[in-house]
Amino acid sequence: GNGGGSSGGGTLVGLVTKTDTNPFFVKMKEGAQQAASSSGVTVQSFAGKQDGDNQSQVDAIENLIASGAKGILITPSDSKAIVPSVDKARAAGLLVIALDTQLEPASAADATFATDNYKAGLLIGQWAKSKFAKENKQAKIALLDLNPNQVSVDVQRDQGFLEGFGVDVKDKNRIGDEADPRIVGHDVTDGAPEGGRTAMENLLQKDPGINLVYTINEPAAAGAYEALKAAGKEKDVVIVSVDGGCPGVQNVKAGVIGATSQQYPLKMAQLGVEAVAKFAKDGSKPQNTDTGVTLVTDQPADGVESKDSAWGLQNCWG
Amino acid sequence: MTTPVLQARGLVKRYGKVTALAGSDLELLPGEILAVIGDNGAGKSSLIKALSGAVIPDEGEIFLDGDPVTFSTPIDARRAGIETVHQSLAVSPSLDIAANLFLGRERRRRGVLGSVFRMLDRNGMREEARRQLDALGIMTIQNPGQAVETLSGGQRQAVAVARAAAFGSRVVIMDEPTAALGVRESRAVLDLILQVRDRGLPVILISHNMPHVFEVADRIHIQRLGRRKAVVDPKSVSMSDAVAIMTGAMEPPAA
Amino acid sequence: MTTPVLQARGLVKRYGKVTALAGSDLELLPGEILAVIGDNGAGKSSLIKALSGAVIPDEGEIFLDGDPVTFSTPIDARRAGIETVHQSLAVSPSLDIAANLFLGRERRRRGVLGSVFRMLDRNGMREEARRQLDALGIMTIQNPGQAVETLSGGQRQAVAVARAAAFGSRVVIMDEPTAALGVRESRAVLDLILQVRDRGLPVILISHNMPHVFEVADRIHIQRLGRRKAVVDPKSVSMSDAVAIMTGAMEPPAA
Amino acid sequence: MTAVVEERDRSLLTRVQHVLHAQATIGPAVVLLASVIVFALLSERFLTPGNISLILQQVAVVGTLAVGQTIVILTAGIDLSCGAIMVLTSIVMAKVAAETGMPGLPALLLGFVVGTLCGLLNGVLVTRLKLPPFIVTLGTLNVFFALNLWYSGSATIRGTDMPSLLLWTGQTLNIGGTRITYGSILLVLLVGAMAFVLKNTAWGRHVYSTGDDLEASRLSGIRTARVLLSVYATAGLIYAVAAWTLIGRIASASPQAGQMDNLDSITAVVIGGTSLFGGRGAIVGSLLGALIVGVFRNGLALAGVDVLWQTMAVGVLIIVAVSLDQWIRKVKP
Amino acid sequence: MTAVVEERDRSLLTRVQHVLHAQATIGPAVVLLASVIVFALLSERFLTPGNISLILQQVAVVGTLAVGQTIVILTAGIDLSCGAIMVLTSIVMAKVAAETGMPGLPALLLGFVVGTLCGLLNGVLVTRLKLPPFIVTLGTLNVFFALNLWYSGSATIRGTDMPSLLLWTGQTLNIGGTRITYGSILLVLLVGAMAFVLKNTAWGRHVYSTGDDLEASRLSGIRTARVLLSVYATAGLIYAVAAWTLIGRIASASPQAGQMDNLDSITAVVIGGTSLFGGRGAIVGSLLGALIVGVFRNGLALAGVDVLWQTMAVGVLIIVAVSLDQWIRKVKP
Ligand SMILES: Nc1ncnc2c1ncn2[C@@H]1O[C@H](COP(=O)(O)OP(=O)(O)OP(=O)(O)O)[C@@H](O)[C@H]1O
Ligand SMILES: Nc1ncnc2c1ncn2[C@@H]1O[C@H](COP(=O)(O)OP(=O)(O)OP(=O)(O)O)[C@@H](O)[C@H]1O
Ligand SMILES: [Mg+2]
Ligand SMILES: [Mg+2]
Repeated sequence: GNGGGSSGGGTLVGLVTKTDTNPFFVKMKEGAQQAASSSGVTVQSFAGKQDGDNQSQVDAIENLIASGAKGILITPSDSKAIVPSVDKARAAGLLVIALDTQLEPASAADATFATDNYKAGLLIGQWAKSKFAKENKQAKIALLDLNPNQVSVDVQRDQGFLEGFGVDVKDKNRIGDEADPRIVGHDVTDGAPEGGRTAMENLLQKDPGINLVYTINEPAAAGAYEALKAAGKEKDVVIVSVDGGCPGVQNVKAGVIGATSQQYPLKMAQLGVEAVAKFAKDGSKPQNTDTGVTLVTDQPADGVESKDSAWGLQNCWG
Repeated sequence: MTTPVLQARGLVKRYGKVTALAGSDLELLPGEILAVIGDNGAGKSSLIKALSGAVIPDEGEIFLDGDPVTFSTPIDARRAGIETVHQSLAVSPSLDIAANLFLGRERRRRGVLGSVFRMLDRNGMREEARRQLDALGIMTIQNPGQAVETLSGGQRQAVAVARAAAFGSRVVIMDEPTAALGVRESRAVLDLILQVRDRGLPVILISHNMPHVFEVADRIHIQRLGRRKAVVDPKSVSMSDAVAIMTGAMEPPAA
Repeated sequence: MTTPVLQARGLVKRYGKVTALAGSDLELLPGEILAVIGDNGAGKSSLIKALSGAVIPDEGEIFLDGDPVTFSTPIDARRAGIETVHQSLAVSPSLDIAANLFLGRERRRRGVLGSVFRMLDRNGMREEARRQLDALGIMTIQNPGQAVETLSGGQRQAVAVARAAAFGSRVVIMDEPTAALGVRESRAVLDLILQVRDRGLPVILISHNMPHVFEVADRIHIQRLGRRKAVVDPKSVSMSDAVAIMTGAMEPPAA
Repeated sequence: MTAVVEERDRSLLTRVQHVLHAQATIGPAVVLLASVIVFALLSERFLTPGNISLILQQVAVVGTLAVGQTIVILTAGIDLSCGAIMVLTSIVMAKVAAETGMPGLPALLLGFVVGTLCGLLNGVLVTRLKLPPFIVTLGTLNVFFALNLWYSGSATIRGTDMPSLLLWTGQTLNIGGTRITYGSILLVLLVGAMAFVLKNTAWGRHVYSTGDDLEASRLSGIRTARVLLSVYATAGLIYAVAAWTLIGRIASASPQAGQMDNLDSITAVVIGGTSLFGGRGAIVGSLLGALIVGVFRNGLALAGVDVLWQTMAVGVLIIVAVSLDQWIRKVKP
Repeated sequence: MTAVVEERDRSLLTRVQHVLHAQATIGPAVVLLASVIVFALLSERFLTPGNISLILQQVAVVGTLAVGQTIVILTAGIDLSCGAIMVLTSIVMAKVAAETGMPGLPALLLGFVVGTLCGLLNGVLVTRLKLPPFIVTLGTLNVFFALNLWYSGSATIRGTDMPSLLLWTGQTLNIGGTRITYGSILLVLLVGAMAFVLKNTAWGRHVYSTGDDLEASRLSGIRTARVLLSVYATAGLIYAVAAWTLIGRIASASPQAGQMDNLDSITAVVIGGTSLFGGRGAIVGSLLGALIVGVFRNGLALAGVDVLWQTMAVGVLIIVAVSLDQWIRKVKP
């Protein structure tokens, strides 16, 4: 072994995430680090500079191959465009596991440890549908997406939510082509609170009657809530989100978010690191694993399985 | 009457509220040195800028050998054989002296290197530059490969003057070419102006230096408040009278 | 012997391979006009830049009233009462004339507006600027609120000269102050220089214009190849001899 | 015939141009007015007091950054690190208060100090190493951003964990039925104060002069290095104020915020008519510039335009607004 | 005593400075060499032929963009839209081929035409509207990016759906046991050709002269508008070549790619010693600049340094490299 990175037990595991600012990926990194010390391997992490930064991920994979890594865990920024690089890594004898987001095709990775983002959207959509049906309210929906680029997570969560709510989404791979009159509009948030707030404000101006807000993640939801609060509408509007981070679940508990689909980045990363450690020892390859998604809400709805925020807080990731 | 080589009639140029040229005329006769004198701001530079295509006048006409012409860029004027030394010098500081001399009319190498690869004939241009500078007597410049930004103000002016003298084929215009020059360098420029005239080329010389003007000029154009106030003969008008006309203290003699 | 107001001994300034000053001396006596003449590139500007804190010499000493001083910024020299008109003019194009005159020594309003809110006394400065320009006889400048970038080269030079004349308290240095000026404006500057001297302030004047130099100078410092070649008395040396010494054609007379 | 009409048209245009030119920041003001009118016609919701207040809130952060960015650009500089400084200071303020229980005021002041120091670092690098500001801030952008991630551990700090002073900028004041946030008011005050200082103090003149011609200013006896240092440090302080406004706006401090704000603040400044070459421009223009972009985003969203075309519209807007401003300025005598 | 020693030290340093200054691009070359040595000491994997070839591949895209960026910066411009042009052209090449079955060569040429047209648009706006290039390309950046998203429908096009010519740049050539991609070779050829043109043709001189002093060049009889147009159009063409390299490198065409490449290419150019004020610099320097950043990222990764600190290191690197380069240039007579 040489250098600081590859000293721990000789087995190097690479973790390549989309960004290093989103807390979701930061937690993933922490999970990998924890698992590394218990499995006796070393983890080196890389990230793109922003959502969609495919080139940095390509560079990272190559550098990991050059560093003699045994395996790579990757959350692809562009799940199609990264495939050739993944092929190269596998050809060089590395184990490649897709975390959180599938590759296209999924078979390009040795295994996928992921949540079904579509399902995450579907759950909050179903929950909202059931809630609105029970209260016999007509929904007016605002969708706060990630960015104009239509990246896969963004599309899957958004379209999952709409299908769960019973909206005809037309092209399932496209945000915003729906014709349903209940939809007030889409806007983008960059997955951050400031963007969430601005987008919410603008959509509220467009139609003050909005009563259901889908958000790409919980930071965006927090921003949207501030906009609603400023407009005095926080009591009348239901926000749903995806992620299940601790601040997000606390917001569920506080009534800011109605329901969120919790995902498990720590678990994905831990399983991933362990799988690579095992592969390094005996060459066995792991199976695809759905690390699961759980609907977290304090207002359970009929026909949609969910856990409450107390459970959510025990299982949240940061 | 001989046709003027270069003639301007009723040139007007306004900059916002300032009128730099208020209907100015000019005539440059074949083979003469025409000095243009005037107070600061009288519109001398604006006048020759219009003649050299550097600005487009708002009104008025320009004639070359009697034919009306319009110069919309400095290149047009240059094509017509008019070379100008501007007051602001117009040199490229980071390029070397030779490159500046040949700027915009670079020479290419002979053969395929030049025609296909469009390679410059660096050495040829350097040697030619050396010759031009020597002719001007600019001894302090040692190396035509030196960047112009490393030259003193006077040295830069010498480069600009050398360029105009070398390439002018019909008219040479110099806007205060000796302003920053030393005594010896000024002498060299005046000699050069006379040489150019002797080559048959007419010269327009703008200068605030009356002894210089009276020494070389064949006729003196006096510019005042954006107009041609008078044209006088240096042999029949005294220096102080010319200055008096220029400053408005005296009316020009009836021509 | 009287102590020189400003004295330089053995100043050396190198720019890379170029030696602009090769051990230059200078003495400015109380109440005199000292002209500095020399070829282009002789190191005149470099010499006065060192005296005005604009460049820091590599070697050599500067004395003010006999005491050694070091100027590391132009402000140091200004504090010591030395005002300079640089060849490059050093004006701020986008600011107006009044602002340029008072640049770096703005006047504040009286009372709290000035002391607490640090408000400038715009009107006061404008009026004072008007007075200074009138004193110089720069008639073509109509409005001290005009931006300097809209002035002609000569008008700009007038602004820089007015500034130095107005604020110099010990020494006024002018590097080619009349280079771009018209006849009348040059006259005004020369008169101003004489006025400044009559106020008791010594002046260093760099100029290539020998008639001007011989008209106003009390002594002439001849700079050659980065060194002081001689100091001559304009009353006892002819113009052509001075030029001959300057260009190296003649040895200076034994002082 | 046509020629005559054209001539008359042109002179009318020229007259309009002259009238517009009478005031300095009239260019951006005209663009703002025109876009307000267009959007008001497109949607009746646009010109409601609530929506106006909203736009003010939405531009508060970028507008505040633009104030600092303007003084930097006036010195012929540029600050690519403004967003990174803002995020770093917001995290410092919030995290120190949330973790050590420091009260609001010292936490806020600490943030101001950090912002000023970051700006000062930029200034020192610009003046001592004599590097172009673009390069310095391109470098420190990365440094501040890394520090931010390291110090925050990429974790968001929730508003509920902070002292209320840090969130004050998000509170609203009722002015004649319209609710304005203190953050927006802070921005207006800041613009007013900076406009006063630039116009009426020696320091303001020296800022313009330094940007106009550095060497000439130095020779004129201006301590240009000191002016530059003070400009970058002041800009850093203003970014820290922007951090305060940001915390109030999102009721939390997020290490992800502000990454796009560098270019956004520069966009506001250039649309506002300040020259990237330094020495020319005004703070009020930058506020108008920020408002123009805010009005566009809000108005296009109200009109139901897809985000994709919003991106494109902002691109076109930049070019059109600056062209118009330059056309108006051309009258300059 | 100490004073004497100091004197001697200083003169040694000065002598080093003089030696370094003899060659124009020696500054970046020294930085590159130093970083290679340091990283080779830190990790024995660093100096293997495989890793060297890797770094070459990794800098191929940014390096190619930097060639176009350099000629723009030499004219005192800047191109913020280079990444957007590259992505747009890569999508056009790939999508046209994949969807209409157009063969590789015409698809590639179509991409080249699109890139050239995008560059030409920048050039037209810069020369006709007389807007600062920063503003023009800030605007067109948004426009091109929106067009890219619209045309691609945000969908990635797989390499398997493309003609092999588009992927050719990702193929490798075995040179003495080291496998070099054609993309890297293309970059080296491009750098050589452009360096030749800049140094040895009239056009090259006019590019330098225009960047040096636009008005002086115009008065000297250079058609500066035409020079600028040709520079922006050529840069657009070079970005299209970068698009080709990009497709080969990731074996697909992704509408998400290239968003950070604007600043990365500018970083390479400035580290390479080209002045942002125009008129001074060299293409080879930009290649070295791109390599320096590539070596740093790769070397730090091999040394196991966390991305966070890689970000910071790149920030510090920019400042240090440019300072060093300026120090070396100071000798200039
Ligand atoms: N580009 C410009 N913009 C605005 N005003 C200008 C411009 N160029 C010249 N002027 C104005 O036009 C008038 C005439 O200027 P011009 O330069 O032609 O004078 P000049 O006779 O050459 O003076 P000098 O002897 O000082 O060079 C001046 O008042 C000047 O301020
Ligand atoms: N900043 C500089 N960098 C490099 N060389 C310089 C610099 N300033 C002056 N020089 C060189 O130093 C020498 C002396 O220049 P200086 O400007 O002092 O001459 P001068 O006597 O004022 O000439 P002029 O009469 O033309 O103004 C010249 O050869 C010049 O090229
Ligand atoms: Mg003139
Ligand atoms: Mg001089």
